[in-house]
Amino acid sequence: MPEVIQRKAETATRRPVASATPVTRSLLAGWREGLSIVNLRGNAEDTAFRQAVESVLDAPLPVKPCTTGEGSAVRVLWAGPDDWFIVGPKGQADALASRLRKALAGQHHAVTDVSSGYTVLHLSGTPARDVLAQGCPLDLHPRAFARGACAGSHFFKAGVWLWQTDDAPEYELLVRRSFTGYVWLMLERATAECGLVTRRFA
Amino acid sequence: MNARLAAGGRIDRDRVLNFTFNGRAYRGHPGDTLASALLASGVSVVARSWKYHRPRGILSAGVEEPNALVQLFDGARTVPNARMTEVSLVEGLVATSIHASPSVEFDLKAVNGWFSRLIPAGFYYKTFMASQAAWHFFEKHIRASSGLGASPTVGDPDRYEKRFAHCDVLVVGGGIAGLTAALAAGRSGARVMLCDEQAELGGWLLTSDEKIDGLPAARWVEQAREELASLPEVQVLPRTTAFGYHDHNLVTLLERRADHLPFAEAPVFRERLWRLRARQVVLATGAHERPLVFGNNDLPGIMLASAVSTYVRRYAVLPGQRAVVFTNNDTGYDAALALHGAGASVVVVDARSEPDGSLSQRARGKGIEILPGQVITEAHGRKRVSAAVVQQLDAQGRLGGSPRMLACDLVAVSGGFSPVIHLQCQAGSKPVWDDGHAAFLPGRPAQAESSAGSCCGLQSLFLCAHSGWAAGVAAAQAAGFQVKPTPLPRVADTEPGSLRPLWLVPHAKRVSRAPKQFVDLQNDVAASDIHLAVREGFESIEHVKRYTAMGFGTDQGKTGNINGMGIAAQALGKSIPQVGTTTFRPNYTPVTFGAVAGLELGDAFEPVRTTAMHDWHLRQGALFEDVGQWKRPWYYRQPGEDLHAAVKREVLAVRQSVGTLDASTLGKIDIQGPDAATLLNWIYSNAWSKLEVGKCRYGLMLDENGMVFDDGVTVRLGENHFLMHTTTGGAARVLAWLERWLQTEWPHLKVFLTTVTDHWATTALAGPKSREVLKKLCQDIDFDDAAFPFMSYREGTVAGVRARIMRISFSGERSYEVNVPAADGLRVWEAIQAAGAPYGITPYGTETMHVLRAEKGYIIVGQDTDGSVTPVDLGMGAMVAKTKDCLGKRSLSRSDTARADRKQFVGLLTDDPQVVLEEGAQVIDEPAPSIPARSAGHVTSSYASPTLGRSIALALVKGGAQRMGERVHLSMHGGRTVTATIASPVFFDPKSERQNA
Amino acid sequence: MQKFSIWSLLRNSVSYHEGWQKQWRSPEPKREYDVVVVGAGGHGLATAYYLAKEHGLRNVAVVERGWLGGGNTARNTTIVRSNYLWDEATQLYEKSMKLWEGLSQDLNYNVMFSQRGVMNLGHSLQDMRDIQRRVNANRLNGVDAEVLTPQQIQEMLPFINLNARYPVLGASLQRRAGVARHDAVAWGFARAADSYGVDILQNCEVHGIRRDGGAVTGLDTARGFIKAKKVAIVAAGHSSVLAEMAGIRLPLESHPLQALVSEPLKPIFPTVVMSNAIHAYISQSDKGDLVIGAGIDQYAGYGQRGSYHVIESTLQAIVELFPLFSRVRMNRQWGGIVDVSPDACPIIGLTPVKGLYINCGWGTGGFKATPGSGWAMAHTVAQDRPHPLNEAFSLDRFYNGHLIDEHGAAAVAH
Amino acid sequence: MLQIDCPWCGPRAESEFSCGGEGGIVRPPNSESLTDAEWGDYVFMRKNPKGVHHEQWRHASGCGRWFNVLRDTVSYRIHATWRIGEAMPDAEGQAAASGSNA
Ligand SMILES: Cc1cc2nc3c(=O)[nH]c(=O)nc-3n(C[C@H](O)[C@H](O)[C@H](O)COP(=O)(O)OP(=O)(O)OC[C@H]3O[C@@H](n4cnc5c(N)ncnc54)[C@H](O)[C@@H]3O)c2cc1C
Ligand SMILES: NC(=O)c1ccc[n+]([C@@H]2O[C@H](COP(=O)([O-])OP(=O)(O)OC[C@H]3O[C@@H](n4cnc5c(N)ncnc54)[C@H](O)[C@@H]3O)[C@@H](O)[C@H]2O)c1
Ligand SMILES: Cc1cc2nc3c(=O)[nH]c(=O)nc-3n(C[C@H](O)[C@H](O)[C@H](O)COP(=O)(O)O)c2cc1C
Ligand SMILES: [Zn+2]
Repeated sequence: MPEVIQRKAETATRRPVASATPVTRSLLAGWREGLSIVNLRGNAEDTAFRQAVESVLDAPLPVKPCTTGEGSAVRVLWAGPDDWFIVGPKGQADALASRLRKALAGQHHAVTDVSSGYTVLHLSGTPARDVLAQGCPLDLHPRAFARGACAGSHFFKAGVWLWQTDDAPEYELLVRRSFTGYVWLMLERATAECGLVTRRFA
Repeated sequence: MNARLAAGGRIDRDRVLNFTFNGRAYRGHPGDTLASALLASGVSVVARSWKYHRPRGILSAGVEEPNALVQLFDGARTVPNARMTEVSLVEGLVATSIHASPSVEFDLKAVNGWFSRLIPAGFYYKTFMASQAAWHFFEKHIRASSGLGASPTVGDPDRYEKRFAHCDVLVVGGGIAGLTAALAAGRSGARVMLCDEQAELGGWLLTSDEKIDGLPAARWVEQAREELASLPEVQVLPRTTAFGYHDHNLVTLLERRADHLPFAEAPVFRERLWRLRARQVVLATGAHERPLVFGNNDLPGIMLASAVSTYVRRYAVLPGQRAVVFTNNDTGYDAALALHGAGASVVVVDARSEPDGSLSQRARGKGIEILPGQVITEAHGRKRVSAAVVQQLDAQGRLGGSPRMLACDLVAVSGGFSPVIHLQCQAGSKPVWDDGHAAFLPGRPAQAESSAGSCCGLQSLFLCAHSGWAAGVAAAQAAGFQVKPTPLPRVADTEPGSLRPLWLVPHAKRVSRAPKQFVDLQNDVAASDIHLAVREGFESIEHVKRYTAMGFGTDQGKTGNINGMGIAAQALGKSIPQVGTTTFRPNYTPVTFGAVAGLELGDAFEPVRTTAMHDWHLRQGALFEDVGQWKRPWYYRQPGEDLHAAVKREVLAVRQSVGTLDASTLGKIDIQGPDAATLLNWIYSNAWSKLEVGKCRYGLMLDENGMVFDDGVTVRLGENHFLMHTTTGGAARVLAWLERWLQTEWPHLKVFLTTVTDHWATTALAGPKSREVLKKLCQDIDFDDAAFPFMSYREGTVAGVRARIMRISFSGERSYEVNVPAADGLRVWEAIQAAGAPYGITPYGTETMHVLRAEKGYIIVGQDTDGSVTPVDLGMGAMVAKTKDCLGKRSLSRSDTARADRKQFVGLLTDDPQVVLEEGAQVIDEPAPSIPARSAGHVTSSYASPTLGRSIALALVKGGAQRMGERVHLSMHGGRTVTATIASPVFFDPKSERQNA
Repeated sequence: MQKFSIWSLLRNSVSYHEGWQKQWRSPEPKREYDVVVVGAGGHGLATAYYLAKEHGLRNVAVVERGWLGGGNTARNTTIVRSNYLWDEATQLYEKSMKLWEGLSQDLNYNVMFSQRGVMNLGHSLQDMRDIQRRVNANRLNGVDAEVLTPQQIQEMLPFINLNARYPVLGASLQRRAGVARHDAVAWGFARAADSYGVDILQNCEVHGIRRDGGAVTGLDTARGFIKAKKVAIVAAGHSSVLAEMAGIRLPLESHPLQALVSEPLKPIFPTVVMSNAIHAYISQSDKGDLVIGAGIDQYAGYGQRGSYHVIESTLQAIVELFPLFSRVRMNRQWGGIVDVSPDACPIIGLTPVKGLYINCGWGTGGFKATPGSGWAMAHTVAQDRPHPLNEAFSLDRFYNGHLIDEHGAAAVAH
Repeated sequence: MLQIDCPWCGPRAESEFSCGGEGGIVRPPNSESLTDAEWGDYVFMRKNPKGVHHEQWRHASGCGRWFNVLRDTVSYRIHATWRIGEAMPDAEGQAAASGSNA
């Protein structure tokens, strides 16, 4: 058994650090702290289920694959025929989850708080598409993927859920916490030519 | 000698570029390739051949070049085997001939030429085989003289980008056919990409002296380029090679972005590799001219006719003063016209008895001398062609009349054209032979692809323009776009004329005795080698290829293969279509490894996954172990400690007081629904229905072959709610496994699975004092053993954070696993460290965890099991519920799996307590067995146990369960054997009083 | 058979090599054979050769759908080693290794078996445990094997990057292992078998296997019906297709396995390196090209080609371990069809059909076994019972559970 | 890199999927009463056809669904994809594909 594994010093977890004033033509990337993220499972065919959920969320429950539902407070991402991510403002996961559970009592469903399990990254700026295209096989051309669309795919070797929030274009990425450092590293490498500007978002 | 013409060409004469070749300084201009610049400087020998070290010159003006390979640049940025004809000249460029010792002008290995008769194709299969030793001796020398360029010796300072891309229409090739296709498709509004491997668009148009829309061809190219640039959905990529056509219309492109620029101007990414998914693909890849095969046809100064035209018109270089054009078709005359126009003396030797076609007419008009029905049987010259031997060839292909010598310094050869059908064939289409063109043409498309231009065998600019246009329109429509009628470019039609197929020019002597008639210049394959292969029974063209190495080179036989097939067909008495082609494979031209690898190297080679506490571990001097993609603390090294000292300290801390382990990496699956318990009953070997809410249970997962593949503790959070723990490495596999059974086999089960691995940060507190520490941080849980017994679960608040606490143990000590949302993970971990300080709380890593569990005889799946171990083998037969079926259960009763003498999980105690067995040591029954000896098992885990003050080991031993107390021998690395006694795997606290109490 | 030697080479060079004879005939099929071997890959040809040489059976044919040696024999990265994990496997591969060591002489054909050593890298603590276990097991089986420290690896390969994402913690080394000239192996066996009168029938695809009651009677082929007392299926990637003709089910999946070569380079890579953990297998051929084996494609495929992203991850692994090759260029890629079995071990033995024998399941690693496999198969066919060396590799093991799981040692087992 | 039409998400790159091999294999309910031969046949024996093949794939980094695929193992052409539980849609080569999935 070897005594010491790595000659190379281990690096600390990669985290974005807000950088200086934005440079146009660079990728603007940032992270959104502590959002509430709840995973919802249930039968989309069941109107009772849909109504219960929509009443709680005050947002349409997307049943069409790869679409999102915009509500006053939350955004709902289709993640599978019986699978959704609900993304809302900081600190509301518990309340949201318990209200959903109450509303869905008696129906077969699952509500799971995964707020700490994921990080939401924000990407925008002219090079956004080209940078994503370096690691993600989705066709993000406006004709194929526009505001309101979402998709599960991968960015290099990390699974991501990705949706478009503006035609500018502007995207958000749902990344598993333990992969965030890796995704960040790949963003840094992929933007070596166009430049990377980072900031923290509300 | 300066061969640069006073006027013309697409070079920028106002700017001079300095470069060196083989250490000598030369000058050229922007627009030059390394090849054109050297020709302009009168250099003719640029390389030595692979096997015979014969002097070689520049044959072509493009990617098909077999000879002119150089070592490009030097130092860390050196590139082996670069083709001069593709290298754009850049200031300060350094190039060196490869494979010539000491120099191309004087190569000692040229002696190989003299005994070339000793080393025909495949000679090495026939000799050097007296013995293995003899072969290894000869092999050294064969290897020493093998290879072409030299690998860099250090890492690559450059970086490479890769992209996924999508488009409606991809057009490959920017000649007339590709340009018209791109224009037609582009105007429809489709997403179009046009790529061409050359430095500028235009292909043959950059050489042609014809007119399009009344403009000189090259000017028209400008115009087309401007229009394409103006179309928003069209993207044009010069210097970009489509090198692979893969399934489902995936085309891979390599864009070369840097090497042609001065270093200071080069972009960050040297090359960009495109993985392009195209709805429709138009292949307008042109055609490569074939040389003619005659004696000494490899001499410098013998050049493809199209290349001669290109050097004269595109690069303003006159490659020779006294030229002979040797052709079997009309296009050769284009070279004659170009040379004549540039003031060289020209004679055309035309194998056809009645030359026809527009170009030959023009040549006649210009009074160029033509020798119809004649051929060059042999060339003369030492380092450059000095004369050609010309003779009559009658209709039956027999030589007649008396040979006559034509003095010359240039022979331009045209043997007809081989359409570039590589990509069509890679896409799956079977090439079809066409006698008229004497060429293989693209067959029925196998994917959403079409061909246009000279790669379909078309010759006239007129027809190529039309076919390109039609292909562009059709592709756009197939991709669902309307095409408004717009005028086509106007081009005068021309008469292509006939072609006289000529695979091997006859020689007075038999092929085996004639001067070498080369087919594959790069691999020194001559007609005689092909005849030899056929003579020896290599009848398939694939055999001929592998016996002679024809087409194996970096040019993949672009100029040689068809001639070779023709010659093989003649030798076999078959037709060329009967013989067929070899398989076309990527890459069309070679592709940089680094570009294929892209950015995913070093830290980015694979995701590095870290827990919420990772940086804390770093600060505490932890060394890390890779477990799957995770980094887990291996042990925390304190000044002066080695692994063993640190582990000893950590273990004793846990046994005597309290320690903490970051267990966040364990897989966690949230399982909800009325049928959750039923699912667990299927997935785990033991029974779950009766587990009380708030209780934990350990489970074993079997594959259908009955072998243990994962294990872990699952908690019942509620009647219909479980939380499953998997091994760190197994998390993804287990989730996929569960989902598969749920979705495909038991869709009727009402269960939802959600992965929560990353949501929870887990601190395991282990040791007699763990409860005291936890009590200080958590007031809302009753930690009394009666209220919170072993294998149970409570929720409460730890350091102000809602936590899930499981009282389970992998160490044999009283132990609590505290789970909090990862966002609070570090805070809670630090609070626990603070609270534990009075007890000397000690963070411990995976190594200590392994020792603790081994002292207690707990298994680690993947270390103590290897995919061939059942629960019974592990002594956990009781965990296979009799009352129900489960995955893999049936396999346990198969005749062999039920055997009593399988390898079983036991403990081993060495006679000498100080000796620590080697993990992987083999169990043998007698101390010094005769080799080969059968293995009776092996050591899976082995440690010096700080707790017991002696060594302990876990092992799988044949029939071990029945052999308690027996002594066995262990053969260790270095042949040493050690004696040990088989014991229970539980070395410490067998009654488990510590963890339960 | 015309003897090959430096002297015959000299003699023939005087007559301009016009005197060489065919290395094998291309005969017309006879009406009947004692044994017909299906598949003229290395294994099939070796089977025929040893049937003739060791068991005196001369009325033997090898039928081949394409050109002999054109299957995986023509496509493999030619790594030859015998350092497997379990006794049964190690003994079989070691028998093969012993045959390799005298093969050129036995066949009078230089198969260029180059014993330059094969390294299997370890990238994790568990890799190292497995390596130590395998090395110890190899020693017991009389197979040369040693464990290398990172420093020792660096001495052999000064340019290796030990600090890779998964650092190189050590390796096992088998010095007798190496590479061989794959085509020459097929040609050498073909020539030697032919010299015993074995008919090698190319372009002779088998379309059907005729049976009478429980026993095999012959084969329907592209060149007509061929009567046969015994039939041996040695068809690698196509084994399931042939078994199906005989109504037998096999535990196989045929997957694409890809490989690639670089442009030829001056000698730089002295040994063979395999890394199962990150799927990289590399050596340098005597011609100078780097020969690189990829990981297996996830789907079944008979197309002799795979998916491009597999090539990408392979070259990522190569450049990660050997950064100096980053600017070297890839010349050609291709694929073969590997018959993968559940325990990464072959199936050699009898079938439920009398007179029908099968040799398959070598998956990603059977080239090294070519002589041993043919030798054991010949015995099995001639004696109508397995040789002790291949007894354990019967089809029965998938019913009685006696699997021999070489995945640990074999991942992608070039 | 194949392009696979996920019955939910539409055409996506192969790198988003994992292949589960032969589809339509039904686990025998009464495993205990099977002979070793019958059980071994279920666990290990595969059709492995040269031609149209009924497979199972999972959209691993997408919607996570397992689904059926009818794919030619020579041309690699995908004739059809359909959801678990649905009947195999009419598609060329369907006849050739042995067995249908419940
Ligand atoms: C890319 C790649 C790399 C590899 N690397 C290694 C390595 O480094 N080391 C190693 O040990 N192994 C390696 N292997 C595995 C090895 O090549 C095979 O296990 C081995 O060659 C199979 O034995 P074979 O030679 O008999 O198969 P093949 O050469 O495939 O012979 C089977 C023959 O059967 C013929 N056939 C099929 N169907 C019919 C029919 N109906 N009628 C008539 N004939 C038929 C085929 O045409 C073929 O010629 C590799 C394989 C591949 C594809
Ligand atoms: N005399 C000659 O050598 C010759 C050769 C070809 C065409 N022509 C003439 O040119 C006209 C036909 O033009 P065309 O458009 O059919 O052929 P073309 O040669 O003019 O154009 C083909 C273009 O495709 C490029 N190309 C080929 N494969 C490629 C790949 N894989 N990736 C990227 N680029 C690639 C080539 O570099 C070339 O620029 C006709 O008049 C024909 O007679 C003459
Ligand atoms: C060990 C080995 C080395 C090879 N070296 C080369 C090479 O140097 N050049 C080349 O063009 N092909 C090389 N090949 C690949 C063959 O050209 C061919 O692609 C392979 O045998 C598969 O056959 P196919 O492509 O005709 O289907 C090599 C193949 C093997 C197995
Ligand atoms: Zn999907």
